[in-house]
Order: sequence, then C-alpha cells, then structure tokens
Amino acid sequence: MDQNSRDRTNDFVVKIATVNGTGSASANGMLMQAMFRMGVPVSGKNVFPSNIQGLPTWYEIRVNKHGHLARSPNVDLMVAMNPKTYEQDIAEVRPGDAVLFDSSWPLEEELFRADVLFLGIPLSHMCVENFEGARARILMKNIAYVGAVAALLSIDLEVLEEMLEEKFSAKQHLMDSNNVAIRLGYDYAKEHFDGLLRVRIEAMDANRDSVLMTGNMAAALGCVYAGATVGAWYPITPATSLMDAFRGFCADLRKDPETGKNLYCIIQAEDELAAIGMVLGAGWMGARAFTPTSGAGLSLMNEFLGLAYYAEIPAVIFDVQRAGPSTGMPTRTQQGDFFTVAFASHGDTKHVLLFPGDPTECFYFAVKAFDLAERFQTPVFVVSDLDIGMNDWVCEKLEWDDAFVPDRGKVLSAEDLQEMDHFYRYLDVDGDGIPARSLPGVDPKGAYFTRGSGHDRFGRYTEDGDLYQDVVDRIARKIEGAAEALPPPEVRLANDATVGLVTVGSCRGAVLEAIELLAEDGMALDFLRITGFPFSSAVEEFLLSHDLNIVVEQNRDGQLKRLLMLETAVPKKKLASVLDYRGSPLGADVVVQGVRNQLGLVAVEAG
Amino acid sequence: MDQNSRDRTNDFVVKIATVNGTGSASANGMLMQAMFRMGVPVSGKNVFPSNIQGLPTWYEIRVNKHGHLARSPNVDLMVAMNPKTYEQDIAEVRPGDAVLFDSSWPLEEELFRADVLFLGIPLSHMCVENFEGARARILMKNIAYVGAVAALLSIDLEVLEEMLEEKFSAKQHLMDSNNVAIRLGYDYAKEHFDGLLRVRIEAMDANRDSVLMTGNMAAALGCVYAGATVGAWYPITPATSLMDAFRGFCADLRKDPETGKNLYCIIQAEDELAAIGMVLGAGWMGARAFTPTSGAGLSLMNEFLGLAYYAEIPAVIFDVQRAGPSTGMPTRTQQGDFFTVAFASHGDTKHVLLFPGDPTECFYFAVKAFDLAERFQTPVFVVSDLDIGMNDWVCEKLEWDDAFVPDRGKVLSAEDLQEMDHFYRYLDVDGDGIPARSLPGVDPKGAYFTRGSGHDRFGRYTEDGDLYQDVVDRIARKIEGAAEALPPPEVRLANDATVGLVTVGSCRGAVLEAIELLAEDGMALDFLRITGFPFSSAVEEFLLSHDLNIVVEQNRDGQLKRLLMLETAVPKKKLASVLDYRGSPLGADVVVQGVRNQLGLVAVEAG
Amino acid sequence: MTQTAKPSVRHPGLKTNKLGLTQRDYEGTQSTLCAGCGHDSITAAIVQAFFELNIAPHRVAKLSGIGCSSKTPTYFLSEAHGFNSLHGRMPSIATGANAANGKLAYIGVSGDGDSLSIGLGQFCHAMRRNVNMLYMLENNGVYGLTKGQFSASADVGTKAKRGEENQMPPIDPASMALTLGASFVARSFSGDRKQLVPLIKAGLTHRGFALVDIISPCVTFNDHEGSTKSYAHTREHGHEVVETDFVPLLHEIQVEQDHGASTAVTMHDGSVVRFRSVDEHYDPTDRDAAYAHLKKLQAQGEVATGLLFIEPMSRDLHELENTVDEPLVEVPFEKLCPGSGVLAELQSHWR
Amino acid sequence: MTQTAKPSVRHPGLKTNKLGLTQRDYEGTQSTLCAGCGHDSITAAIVQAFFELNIAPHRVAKLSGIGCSSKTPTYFLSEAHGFNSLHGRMPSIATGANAANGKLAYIGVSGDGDSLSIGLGQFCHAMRRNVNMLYMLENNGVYGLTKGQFSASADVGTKAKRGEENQMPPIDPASMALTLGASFVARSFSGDRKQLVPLIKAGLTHRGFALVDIISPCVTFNDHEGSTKSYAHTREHGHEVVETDFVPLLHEIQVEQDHGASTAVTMHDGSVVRFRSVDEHYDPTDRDAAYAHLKKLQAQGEVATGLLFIEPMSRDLHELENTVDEPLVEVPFEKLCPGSGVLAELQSHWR
Ligand SMILES: Cc1ncc(C[n+]2csc(CCOP(=O)(O)OP(=O)(O)O)c2C)c(N)n1
Ligand SMILES: Cc1ncc(C[n+]2csc(CCOP(=O)(O)OP(=O)(O)O)c2C)c(N)n1
Ligand code: SF4
Ligand code: SF4
Ligand SMILES: [Mg+2]
Ligand SMILES: [Mg+2]
Repeated sequence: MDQNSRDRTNDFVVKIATVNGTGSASANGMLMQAMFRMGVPVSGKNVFPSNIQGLPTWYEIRVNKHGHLARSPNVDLMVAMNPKTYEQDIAEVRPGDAVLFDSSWPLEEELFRADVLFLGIPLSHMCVENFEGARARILMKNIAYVGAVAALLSIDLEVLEEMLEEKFSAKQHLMDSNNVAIRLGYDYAKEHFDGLLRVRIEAMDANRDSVLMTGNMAAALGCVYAGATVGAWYPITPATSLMDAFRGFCADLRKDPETGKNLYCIIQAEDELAAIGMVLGAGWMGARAFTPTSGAGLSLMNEFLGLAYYAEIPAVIFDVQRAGPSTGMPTRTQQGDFFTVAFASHGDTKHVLLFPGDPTECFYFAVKAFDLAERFQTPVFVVSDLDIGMNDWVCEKLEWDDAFVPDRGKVLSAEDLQEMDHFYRYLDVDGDGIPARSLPGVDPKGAYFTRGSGHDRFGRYTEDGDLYQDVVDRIARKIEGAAEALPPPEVRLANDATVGLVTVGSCRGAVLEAIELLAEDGMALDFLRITGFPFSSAVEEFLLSHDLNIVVEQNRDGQLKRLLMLETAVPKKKLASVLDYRGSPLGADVVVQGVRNQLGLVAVEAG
Repeated sequence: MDQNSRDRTNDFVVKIATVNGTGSASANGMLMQAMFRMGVPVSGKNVFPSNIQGLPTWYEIRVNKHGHLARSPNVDLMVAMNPKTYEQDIAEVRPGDAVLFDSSWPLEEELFRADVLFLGIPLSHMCVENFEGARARILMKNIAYVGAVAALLSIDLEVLEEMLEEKFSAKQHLMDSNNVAIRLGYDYAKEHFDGLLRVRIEAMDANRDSVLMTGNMAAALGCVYAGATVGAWYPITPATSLMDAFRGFCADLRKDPETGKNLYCIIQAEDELAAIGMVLGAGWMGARAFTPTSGAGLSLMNEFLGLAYYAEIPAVIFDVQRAGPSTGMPTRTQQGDFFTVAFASHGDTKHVLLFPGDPTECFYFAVKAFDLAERFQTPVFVVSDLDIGMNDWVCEKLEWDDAFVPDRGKVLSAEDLQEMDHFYRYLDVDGDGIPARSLPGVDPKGAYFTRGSGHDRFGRYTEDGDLYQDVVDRIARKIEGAAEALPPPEVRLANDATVGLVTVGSCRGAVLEAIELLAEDGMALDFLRITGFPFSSAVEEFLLSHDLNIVVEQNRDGQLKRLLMLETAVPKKKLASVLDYRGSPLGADVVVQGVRNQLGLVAVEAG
Repeated sequence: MTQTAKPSVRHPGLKTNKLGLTQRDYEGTQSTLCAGCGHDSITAAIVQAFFELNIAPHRVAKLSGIGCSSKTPTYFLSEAHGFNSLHGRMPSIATGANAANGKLAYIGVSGDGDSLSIGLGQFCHAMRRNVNMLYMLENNGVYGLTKGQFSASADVGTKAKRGEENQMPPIDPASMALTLGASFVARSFSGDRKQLVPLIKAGLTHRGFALVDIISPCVTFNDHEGSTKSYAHTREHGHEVVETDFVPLLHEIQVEQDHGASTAVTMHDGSVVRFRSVDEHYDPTDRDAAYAHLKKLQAQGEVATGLLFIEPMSRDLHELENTVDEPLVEVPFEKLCPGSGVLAELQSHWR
Repeated sequence: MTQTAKPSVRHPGLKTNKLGLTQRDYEGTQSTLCAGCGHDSITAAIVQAFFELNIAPHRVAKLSGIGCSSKTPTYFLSEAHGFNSLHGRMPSIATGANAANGKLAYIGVSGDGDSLSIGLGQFCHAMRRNVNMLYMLENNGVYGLTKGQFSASADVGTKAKRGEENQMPPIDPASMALTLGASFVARSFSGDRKQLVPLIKAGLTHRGFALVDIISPCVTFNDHEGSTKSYAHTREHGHEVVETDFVPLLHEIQVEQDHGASTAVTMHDGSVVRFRSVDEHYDPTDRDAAYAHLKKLQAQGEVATGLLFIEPMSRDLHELENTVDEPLVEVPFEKLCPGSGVLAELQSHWR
C-alpha cells in the first residue's frame, strides 16, 4: 500500500535520538505511556549502547491501531536531539517525513534535505532561560521535547500532566518545572507547526485490559507468585533488571509482617558459576530457587547444568538473550542461545525450555517453570530476550487464581517416608521416568547421596555400565515426557494454507503482522509459535501437515529450525529459514521480504 | 561360528581381575607387550575404578591373528586374582573356559562350577616363601601370575625375561626377584596344567611396522613435532597422561642445548577456565598452544571458546572423552561430547573437530590441528576418548617428513605490514573468509584490539547490526571452508552394498570386525569413518549413495547421527543408530546385534 | 521431622549418646581410600565429634567437591543427606542450601586442590558471606585423586615423589582466611585426634563459617622425604599455639579447673570454647595478632595449629541477609504468594 | 620488529621522549566513560608513565577484562596490541601471553568486580605465579558497567546511591596480595597523579607481578555521601605511608639529594626505586610489617597508599619455569621439532 495515501491516524512511528545518561529514557517512556493511556496500541523499543553515559541512544515508538506493535523501520517523525548522530538520523527519514531538532544552534547546511520537513525548536535556549543549573536544564530539555511531540501528534496534554502529577506529587518543585518544560515544547510546537504532520494520535479504547510491563518485571513477579524464596545471580545485561524487580517486589510483598524480616534470600553471587551452584543447593534443600542470566553467564553455568540434569535437581534459569557470540553486543537482542540451553553441558543432556512471547507469558511461564522444575526434577529454562525483557510492552493484564497450588512433584513427606519399606532416590516406581525425592532434614529414612558421578537406580555409586545406563535411559524418558506438560504452542490457521510460518518468542508480533500483509497480497499462511522444548506432538503435526515451514528467528544459524530438524519427524526439505540477527527487534518488513525470497516470489515493491 | 570348533591359536581373550594400586597394571602390560613382541596382533584394555587403591580393576587382553583388536566379551582365560570379585568373574566365564586363581586360600564351595576349568596356583604362598616384605610379596605375586599365564598360553619365556632385563638392567636385585617370580608361576603352571587350555599363542610376524602406544602419548608427541611451545592444563582423567607425556618428551627433547633451559612452558593452571585462557593468550601472541581436557573441563571452557571463535584466536584442545554427563564415570570411555565441542559456547558458533581413530592418528591429527588452528584462526578440537587415550594400542609406526613446514596461515611479518597501506584485522581480502593476522610486538602497524564484543571488519568496536553481521557471516563462511581441509574420511566399500556403517574414533575396530562377521553371513556393508567436522562433501556423498546409513557411536543420544542430520543433505530416514554407552570399549558383538536389529533381522544365534 | 530408631541391630554394649545413638550410627560406608590416608583419620574424628555433640544425623547436610578428600562424606553419617558436588564448587551449593534451610548443621569437606585452585573464588566468597558451616580443608599438598600433582598449598622446594621440586609459592588457607575476615580459623593435623575433635565441635557450634585447615598426609603421593605435608614433617614442625577445649551448653560434668592461663569464649548457643595458650600471650580473639604470630612461626618453618582465631558473635549469612528465623523451605506457600488482590493493585500502577 | 615513524602529523612544539615520540603517541581513542570517572585519570597517568619510560608502544601488550575499567586500554597506547577479554579472565590471558613472549611489557587493567568477584581465583593465581606484568586494579567499590551494584571491595555500611547499605565484609586486594606473597603491592588514588605515575613506572619495571590497587571513584554510582570510595572520602582518608620516586636506569640528571629518611631499592634492570617513609619506620621491603601497618591504619578508617611492599629480586614465571631467554614465539621451528631420526629412535623403545 502506498505510504502516503494511508490514513495514518494512530498508525505511525516516532524515533527519538538522544545521548544516554541524560535522562531521556524516562522522558521517552512518558511519551509512550501517554499514548498508552489514550487507549491506543503502542510499543516502545529502547536502543541503547553498552556504556553508561555520553553515547548515542534511540527510542522507537510505534503506534498502530490494528495492534501491530513489532518494530517498524518507517519513521514518521524523527526527534533528532543528538547532533553526533544528526547525519544518520536525518538520512533515515523518508521523503515527506519530518525531523524535530533543537534549533538553539543552527543545523549545518549540508544536513538539510529539501524533501524533509525540518521542525526546529530552540529547546536548549528555552531551557537555559527557564531553568537553573546544568543538570536541570538537560533534564528539562527532554521534557520539553516531549511537550513538542505531544503537540505535533495531538497527544492529550492532560494525560501528560496527570502523569507528572502522579510522579512528582511529593515534590512540588519538580512538578512545577516539569510542567513548565512540557508547556515550553508544547506551546512552541502548537504555535509554529500545528497541523504540519501527516500523522496524529486519537484516543481509542484498546488498552482497557492491558498493562505496561517489561518481561523482566513480569518474570520477577512470576517468581514471587510461584513462591520462589532463593534467588542467586550475577549482574549481566539484559538480565539484571529481572533480579532488581524481584528484589523490589520482595521488599514490598515478602516481609514477615511480625518481624519485618525477609521471607526470601537474594544473593549476589561472585559469578555465574556460584549463582547456579546456589540455586542447586537451594533446590536440593527443597526451596524454589532461580537465577536470571544471559549468554556469557550461561556458558559459565554449563558444568553445573549437567550436574543438575544428572543428579535431578530442580532449578529455574532465566536466559534473557542478547547478541552473541562471546560478549557480542550486550545491549542488543538476539535468539542465539537455543542450542546452548537445549544441550547445555558435556555428555548426553537435554533440557526443558519455555519460550515466552511477551511479558504476560513471562509471568505465567515463570510460574510454570517452577512447577515443571519440581515435577521433572531438572533445570527448566525460561528463554526470553532483551526485547521482551527490557522493553515496555503493552500486554494483557495478569490474572491469578487464588486456588493455585504449586506442583511440587514427587516430594516425600516424613509420613510418606515412614510408610515406605525403603526409599530409593532414583527408582522409577510408576513408569513415568520420574522417581520420588526426599528433602534433607525431613526424615532419616530419606537420606541419600546426591552426586554427579555414576549411580544406579538405588542411588548408589556405580561404575557398572548396565546400572549406569538404566539411569540415564530413564532420565531421557523423563525429559521426553515433559513435552506434553509444557504450554501448548500457539497455532493460527488460515484457510487452505500449505505453507506455515513458524516462530518463537519476541518474533511473534512481526510474524503475525507479516502474515496479515502477505494475506493482503493473497498469500495464505498458517502460524505456529513454539512455546516449549522438547516439542509437543502438536508441533510435529503442524510441521508435517504443511508443504513448507518457514522458521523465522533471530540468530545466524537457524537454531530453532535445526532443533526442529533434530527433534521432529518432519523431513528436512519441509523446513526453511528467515533469519535476522542484527540485534534489533524483528520487523514485519524483514519477514515479508524473507518469506517472499523463500517462496521465490519477487517482492511486489521491488525495483 | 561355533566357539568350540574354531582354531583358537592366536585368537582368544585373557581377562585379569585384580585390585588397583597393587602394581598389577604394569604386570598386565608386560603380558600384553610380550605377546606383541611375539609378533601377534594384540590389544589390552584397562578397566579401572575412579580411586587410587584397593578397588577391583580388570585388564582384558585380546589376541587376534586377523588383527581384530576391538574389545571382545568372550573370555577364554579368566585370571581371577581378586577374591572380592570372584563371584562375578567366575560367573562371566563361559562353559568350557578356564579360571586361574590363587589357591593359597581355598575357593568357597559355592563358587565352583562344574563346566569350568579351575586352575589353582598357590601364588601368595609361593611369594611368601620366596620374598621378604609385604610390598614385595604383593608385587611379585603379579609377576608370578604373568609367568603362569605365559605357561598356559605358551608365551615365549625368553621374551618375558628379555623385557625384565630391559626394565631392571640397572637394578639387579629387582631383576632377580622378578625372574624368580616369573619362574614360580611358569613352572607351576607348566607342571600342573600343561596343555589344558584350548587356546595358545604362536609367534607371527604381524607387528614389524607397529609400535605400542597410547593415544595420549602419541598426541603429546604430535604437539612436540608441531612445534607447540605452550601447554596449559588442569589435571583430569583421562586427559592427564597427555600432558604428562608432553612434559616427559619436552624434558628429553626440548632443552636448549647451550643453557639447559626449556624451549617450552607448561603451566598447571588453577582450573580449566584459566587453562584455556592461557592457551588463548599464547595463541594471540603467536605461539602454538594447547590444552588437554575432558568433559567437565570442556564445560568450564565454554565461555572462552566462544571468545576464541569470535575473536579468531588459534587454539588446540584435546578432548579425551569419558562417560558423562557431569562427573559421570571418569574412568570409563564414551563419545558423549560431540555436541558440546561442535557448538561450544552461547550464541551462534561452530567449531572445527578432528576425530582420530587410534593413537597413530592422534599423532598426525595433533600436528594437523595446529596447522588448522593457525590457518583458520579458530579453536580446533582433537576429539578422542579414554579407550584411545589411555589404553595401549598396537598401531602403525609413526613417520615424519623432515621437509615439513608448519602452516602458520596468514600471519603477517613486519615486512608484510610495512608494505600494506593499512592493516585491518578482520578484513577478508581474498574471499576465503580468512583475514590476515598480526602478532603483538612485531610492528606498530599491526596493532589492533582483540575483543569478544561486536566489531566490524576493520576491527573497530561496533553496535551496528549490519557491520556486526558482516563479520559473523564471514566467520561462518570461514568455518565451512575448513571442511575440505580436514583429513579425508576413511571409506571402505564392499560390492553393491546398499547399507553403510558409519562410525567415528575408537569404534573403528569393532565396526570393521562386525562388517567382516556380517559379510560371513552374506550381508554386504560399506564403511565410513568420520574424521573431521564440518563434514566434507565425501561424507555427504557416501550417505546419499546408501539406502540406509547406520551410525555406530558411543553415546546415548546418537550425537554423530544428529550432527549428520543437521549438517548434510541426507534425508533423516536414511540414518539409523547403533549405540553403546555403557563405558566399555566397543565390541563387534554389539555392532552385529545392533545392525541386525536395525535391519529387522533375527539374530542367527538367537534363542 | 522426627528422629526414629535405626533399623540396624544395636550392640547392647556400645555407648550411646543423648539421642540413644551409638558412635556406629554416625559412620558411613566403607572407605575406599588408600590404607593410611590422612583423610580417613579425619573421618573418624568427624564421627566422634557428631556423636559427642548429640546431633541427629538426618539434621546434618554433608557436602563436598571432588577429590579423595571430597569422597569422605560417604564414609560418615549415612543418615545425613549428602551432596558430592563438583570440583571446587561445594561452597556455592552449601551457600544456597543454607540460604534455603539455615536450621540444619552443615559440614563441607574439601581438599587443597578443590579449595585453593579451582575453588579459590567460591571458598573465599563463602567465607566472606560467613555461611554457617564447618569447612574441613583436608590439606595434603597434592591432588590425590588425579595422582599426585602439586596443589597450590605445596611449599616451595617440596619434592614430588618422582623428584621434581615445586617452585610456586603456596597459598596458606589459614592466613588467607584471617586476611579475608573469616570468623573462625583453625588448623590441625589428621594424626592428632585429640586436637581435632574439639576443633570440629567448636566449628560446628560456631554460627558462621568455620574453617579447619587440616594437614592430612597423602600416603600414596606425598608422604616421602622432602614433602612438607608428610606425617613425619607435620609431627616435627606442627606447633600448637593454643589448646582448645569445647564445652557444650548442657555439659553436666564440671570441666576440670586446672587449666593454666585458660580463657573462655561463649558461643552463640551458649556453649563455651576454652583455650589455654601454649605460646605465651597468644590471643585467638585478636585477628591481627594471630596473623602476625602465624607468620612468625611460618618464617621459622613451623606450622601453627589449634584454634587460631575466633569471632564468636560474627553475623552469619542469614543475619546479613535479614531472613526470617524459620527455614525458608518451611514457610508455607500462602505466606509467599501475595494473591490476586495484590496483583490487581500492582497492575493498577502499570498503566 | 623495528620501530617506525608514526604517520600522524607531529606538532613541532610537543615534547618528545627518547624514541622521538610525543605524549600524544601514547594516547588511544576518545574515552566513552562518564565525565569525571576516576578511570580516565588513571588512563592519563598510564599515558604519562609509558611516555616518560620511553617504551615503544608496539612492544606493549595491554589487556583487560570486562567493565568500565576494562574498557580503558582502548584509551591509551593505540599502537599497542590490545586484548579486551572476558569478565574476570584477563589474568589467564596475560599469563599465557607472557609465557609465549616474555619480552613485551604487559599492562593489565581490571576492576574490583572483575578482579575480586568473578576473577578472584585467576587474580590470586597470577600473583602466585608472579607473572611479569603491571596489574592496575581500578577500584570503585561498585560494578560500574552494570549500573552500580556493590562489588566485593565495598566496605561494610557503605551506602548505595538508592540507600541500601552494604553488609558483606570487603576484600582488600592489597592485604590479600601481601598474604598471598605478591612481590609488588601498591595502592593509590586516581586523583593523585603525582603519586600514581612513579608507582606505574616502578610496577612496569618490576620483574614480576606488580599490583597497583587504585581507588578510582565512580561518579555515576558511587561518589555520594556514605560511600567510602568517593573522591571526598578518599581525599580525606587516604594516608600515604611512603613517598616513592622512580629513577630509571639511564636517568642522566642526578636525582635530588634532599630526601628525608630516604631508602632505595634497585630493580632487576638496574633502575632504582627511592622511598621516603612518611610513617616513621615504615619499611616497604618487610612484608609482615607492611601488612601489620596496613591493618592498623585500616582499623582507624585510613587507607594506606604508596608503594606498600616490594621484593625486587623475586622470581617471575619464566624463572620459575626455567624457560629460555628468547621469547618462545621467536624460537625457530627447527629448534622445536626433533625430526625423523628422533622419532624412529623413540619408537624403537615402544615395542
Ligand atoms: C572440572 C574438573 N576438573 C578436573 C577434575 C579432576 N580432578 C578430580 S579430583 C582433582 C584434584 C583433587 O585434589 P584435592 O582437592 O587436593 O583432593 P585430594 O584428592 O588431594 O584429597 C581433580 C583435578 C574434575 N573432577 N573436575
Ligand atoms: C560472565 C559475565 N558475567 C557478567 C557480565 C556483566 N558485567 C559486565 S562488567 C561487570 C562488572 C564490572 O565491574 P568492575 O570490574 O568493578 O568494573 P567497573 O565497571 O566498576 O569499572 C559485569 C558484572 C559479563 N560481562 N560477563
Ligand atoms: S591418593 Fe592420597 S589422598 Fe587419595 S586416598 Fe590415597 S592417600 Fe589418600
Ligand atoms: S559508570 Fe562509573 S565506572 Fe563506569 S564510566 Fe561511569 S563513572 Fe566510570
Ligand atoms: Mg589434596
Ligand atoms: Mg568497579
């Protein structure tokens, strides 16, 4: 569809270019939040550097009345607040689009383009005039551009003012200056540029059942609700905010009312080897314990993960993926750890994975992960990514059933133990591959020796090949058995489609949008989103029932596709890949183009 | 074939059951070595516990005139020297076979079997009579049973005596007592049991071009010949003896003749994380550096391996595999690390692997590994196992071409650098995916920054998705390019076979023997032994050209088969598995049975 | 949660403790170490100490890393839950376990390789967190299980069995612990059961991390001449700086009053550790003085033994983290899950 | 292998050193740290020290781990080979590199998180091996790059920006280094260039592991009241125990003779480190006395700075390992490969 003829009310992208460490992140968040409060579907993606202060950073807000909230490269308004990136920011703007810039200093001649609308506001000058002190001036400049953008897009000023009120109700002077700043930008823009933009926002009622959350917040809250008591971690972007959020929730919700003491224990470990070790120690004791981490941390946990697998110790690991390999791009998103988590540690292993697609699922899957870890007595990974984990998503409100009872799996009480003739830790009595476990300190009869070395079904040390095999075969069966206990995949069927688009995690939105776009071109595609590993039979059925399955994912090597090759009966020739691993949240444009290429179709808009 | 009607001269198995830490290992080795010197194909497999002293241990010697030297479970003579395992040892003996035991103390009634030949020699009594001191008596008892076995099997006593002479020429009293001990056993057995056994040994001339080596010795020697100067490691069974051997060779061969100082540096690191870090530091400097390790150590190296991959630093890692997962059975063999090494570390990675099939190849592949590591600027893994690494193998003598020049790959000299306009570390100028590298200290123009974080082709830090992708795509191409530079797979074709047996590493002998056995039953099978990864086109061709490829390997999950599924075009249904992961070297019986099962054939000898 | 009778037959003649258990009940399976290994003597001391302290075996968590030393938890307290973890990683397992359930008695067994090489970081950080556990470092100067390589505690000039001399300076766990602020630091010798048993008891009673560094000769790889961790060398150069007596809280019998310059320290639980300084003026509650004395002896080639330092009222992990008194594993789910109302309230702010 | 002219234009007015290089030639790319970060001052001191020592930049290997501090090698010596490795793992990279080529100058830059938490083991073992390198520990008490969590060097009671108090006892790298037998231990302050530059020079000249622990305030996360690693706190509580002057071997000008109680130590290469004790009788060559003094000051809330300890004739990795003088990377292949004859001979015994 032609970009210019579309009605772009509630359908546009604003991109804001600033410098990190200057307070722009919270200003940008405000802007996005205001749009959310206007009831309009919106998303915000933070593109930030791996340093603390002084480098270019961007924030992309997409508004889409149809609810397509994947990243879109089609910027309608560029808020160019960082002279260091003027050149690239202005170059990115398409003909007819607009640039908002700080005209306190003249823009260099050669940056101007005739086909672009340049909206200059002397933001810095205005702030120097209105505020005292360097820091305040920098901060208020951010608020001023928020005001200006509000005016340009017709964002309800009252909504913004209400937000300032909530935020600063206790600090009158801050509220005053923020209000002044908002007005500075707003009034200037209204006066000079009113009605110039082709895009605008209009109140809707799409967000009634939605909240704004990051995946890490939601996952942390899931840990609280699941009854996790021990969290051990080592700081690493983009997983850090998960533990920060857990700590925050616990401080509010997990103090013993009588003593004020903590009903939780969070340990900042000396490194990730220790963090996972602590989780295993706590899990062995019977606590629900977890660790959030990312790439490098996972690699360091490898040895312990094999121990947990083989000694059958529950543990929950959040892998908030970032761009690898090695240190890679620590502040960029990617889905490159699938193989690492699926087969972590030397020797024969296979792990249970959950793949949330948005923050809401981060909450539910976090709760599920603890149930699964205890039920299957094995590490369970919740595999999200930087996009889900750290960006604010508009998503379905969380619900909690107060009748929920955690699934502790086969944990034996003192009474259970007393009733048994003998307790054998690794004996499968009912054929599901899952033996019962006892907890330390509960009863002398439950005592056994946990170890990563060869053991038989009775828990005795062994170097006998058959006895050893007996146990590892059972563990393999146990893990296979987890497949149907995982959350079912998300399937959406078109009519008579012979091609399926398969995806995972944060790619969901872009793929669904692409399916709509391709449907508009008459191409029917089915949709499958993988939510767990080992794969359930529904996954295999979907794949087998399509002539071609195009797997869309964010890594170089097509890791999900390769897992499907390995772990389902689908013939390899029925699987193809669309990959994007440049570190940005996926956009529908990439998927559309990729699918067209795969299907040998010439892009409609090409040439 | 009927076991009893075969001519079993030079075709039998002797199994010796003792207690570890009592000196029996060297006695057993002597026995095996004597047979080797008689020119007969022979192999010895040491089955030892994961402790230092006092537990049961076994040594299995197979003699086979046809050169089939895989482990065989068909024991013809059980030398039962450990009363603690009498029961299982005697139970293992097949009807008609013989047990040699120490009759100093009576065998318990219930252990006797009517269908087995019991040959009792009062070894302990004889040693008490002939030797002084507890330790000497224990040691000499070992030598005495060697003498007895020699008599029973007609091993040339002179050969044994010559060996004692070589060993103890400097220590007359030891030579004397050993000679006495040998005679004690020999004479007693000759006198009482002459001609009783159905098996015997006869001199041949099969070993003229062979030597006795362990894989770890050979690999260590390969490191010496490749010019490796830095070795860093952390002790771990079964990799320890590789570094011990390297140290030994270096002490002899790598002293500066003038100063007596070391032309090498071996560092016992504080752990495996440090060991691989040291190897990378040395590789970065331009030294050929390596580390030997096994399962747990590999897991700990994960993070650094990703750095080496992405920052393109040469390194050689010997993975002498043992039974996993986790600590597993540290003194048992397995091939369970294929996935770990192929995709080590988080993010998208793929590593170059070499799979030696015996000690001879350990030598050549070690040399090759350093060439490949420098040529492709990446970690190269030599993946062997406990069976190859620690057992004595009769194998082809090593040859060395004095014209050999190490392939350092694209290393720039000061002159090279001076001639360049600019040096850019990660720029591929000739399309093979391999950039040139400079070494620290050589020339200011060569200076660059090595890092595991995002970088562009010029070596500059980047968070730009396209520039990042450019580099990781090139690295993927580079690694693919290694496929044809690896040693070619071993292929043996039968006539008109439609089924291929595919294997790797130490499984070679058992698979070849199985092919012969199955051929005797009229079943023609082709043979493919994988020697490297990424797989060369020859591998794919072989697989595609067969209706079915049965992959024989020693792990639970069919890891090699799965790698072939992932990395070749062969349809999955053309791949099947025969697996044995109980920790013992593979036997042909397991393969024959497995192949029969796969092909839906009822075993000929069944029921 | 109740202590129950052991099914095994009781020898009526055997002495029982307050729980009605015999010393046998504190044993484990048969050792598979080399005959004469120092580690086995330590195992015996552990058995005796637990027996005498009247600790219910199933209320003990016994943990270890990997090594000959780390095998020993199998050889004591078969009714305790055991965890033979990974090489060098026992401290983190113990920390997490203790965080989850601080009401068990924790004993960790490690070796010098396990603690001072691969596990150095975890070892130091567990000390820093003052995890309430007894940490037994069975120190033989070599890697026993991997056949005799020098460990990081081997002294300069120590000769290996095959003759090589160690060149690398040693790490002394006791002085390192003092430097890092450990709250209980002792050193002993596997051959000195009389000294070892009270130290184990005091360490178990101490609320916090109690390090007992025990010279424990490896008869197979490091008991020859030229080794400074041999029986002979340790007997000759061990130097007791302070005699220690452990007096449990409920000890009925009056302890003998004939101590020389005896001082007493009261522990968290009210039991008493009583010292008699052998070296004049040695004060095991003065960290810096203890360090200086240790170093002085070391310079003379002497190995200070005894309870070198104790800070009985130090704050352990749970105090540092302000956790509830109840073990976290016993907190009912209802107290942990805030419920639907809170969830709705929380989310009302996320708009 | 030859030093060549820099292509960049020279400002004729700039001072040059013996190699004809200006201080500019010792700089790197523009820093991306926060304005005012202590680490940037340290970078400036490093630039000055290398310049004044006349070291050819390309004969320097500069290494680091991960963290804000670990980014700084990009900001100095752009003509040196650099290695920004993994979090906490720089010591092993440096050890391997040094083993392969002991003839370069090695400088490692690390942070308190990098060295004292994840990297504690490697840090200690590199010290133990006495790897010949200058190790700059840029110590700010927090994890800067991951946004301000307490590090293991944070003092008890230190307040975070948002108010929480640190409870865990700190690890002091200097006293730990003394305990572990480090051969060169110094402490300084990023704000004290005058003290820092000679320490860097001495550390670079020292043959062995030279630790310089530098309090380097993190202006973004740890420079507020309640922090013991702030500019204000360090200025107030830093206590120089000894003034240090570094006199390179070929220094033509006679050093001033007006030092008070000045003592001098001669280094491996003949250069001289000259001390003037500020605290009476402080002797930086007496390890145990230095330790005691450090601890005494610490108990008073003071941070001892200066060259705390030096053992100039200690044996470094290469001496301990008895490697040839020539860098191993320069030994020709012919000297390394024994050839076919030896192979045949060897194998004649393997029968
Ligand atoms: C990651 C890892 N690396 C190496 C090993 C091999 N290993 C087993 S025990 C041991 C050393 C044990 O030494 P120490 O802790 O001193 O115990 P000791 O046997 O002397 O009692 C080593 C290196 C291992 N188990 N795991
Ligand atoms: C294995 C691993 N875990 C976590 C991280 C994340 N990380 C990066 S820097 C850092 C801490 C840096 O602190 P410090 O060394 O004190 O340096 P500073 O930034 O304070 O100078 C951490 C935890 C990482 N890079 N790698
Ligand atoms: S090898 Fe040494 S440490 Fe191990 S059991 Fe034997 S004597 Fe003990
Ligand atoms: S965050 Fe702190 S340590 Fe990092 S650059 Fe900023 S001031 Fe320096
Ligand atoms: Mg030891
Ligand atoms: Mg820091």
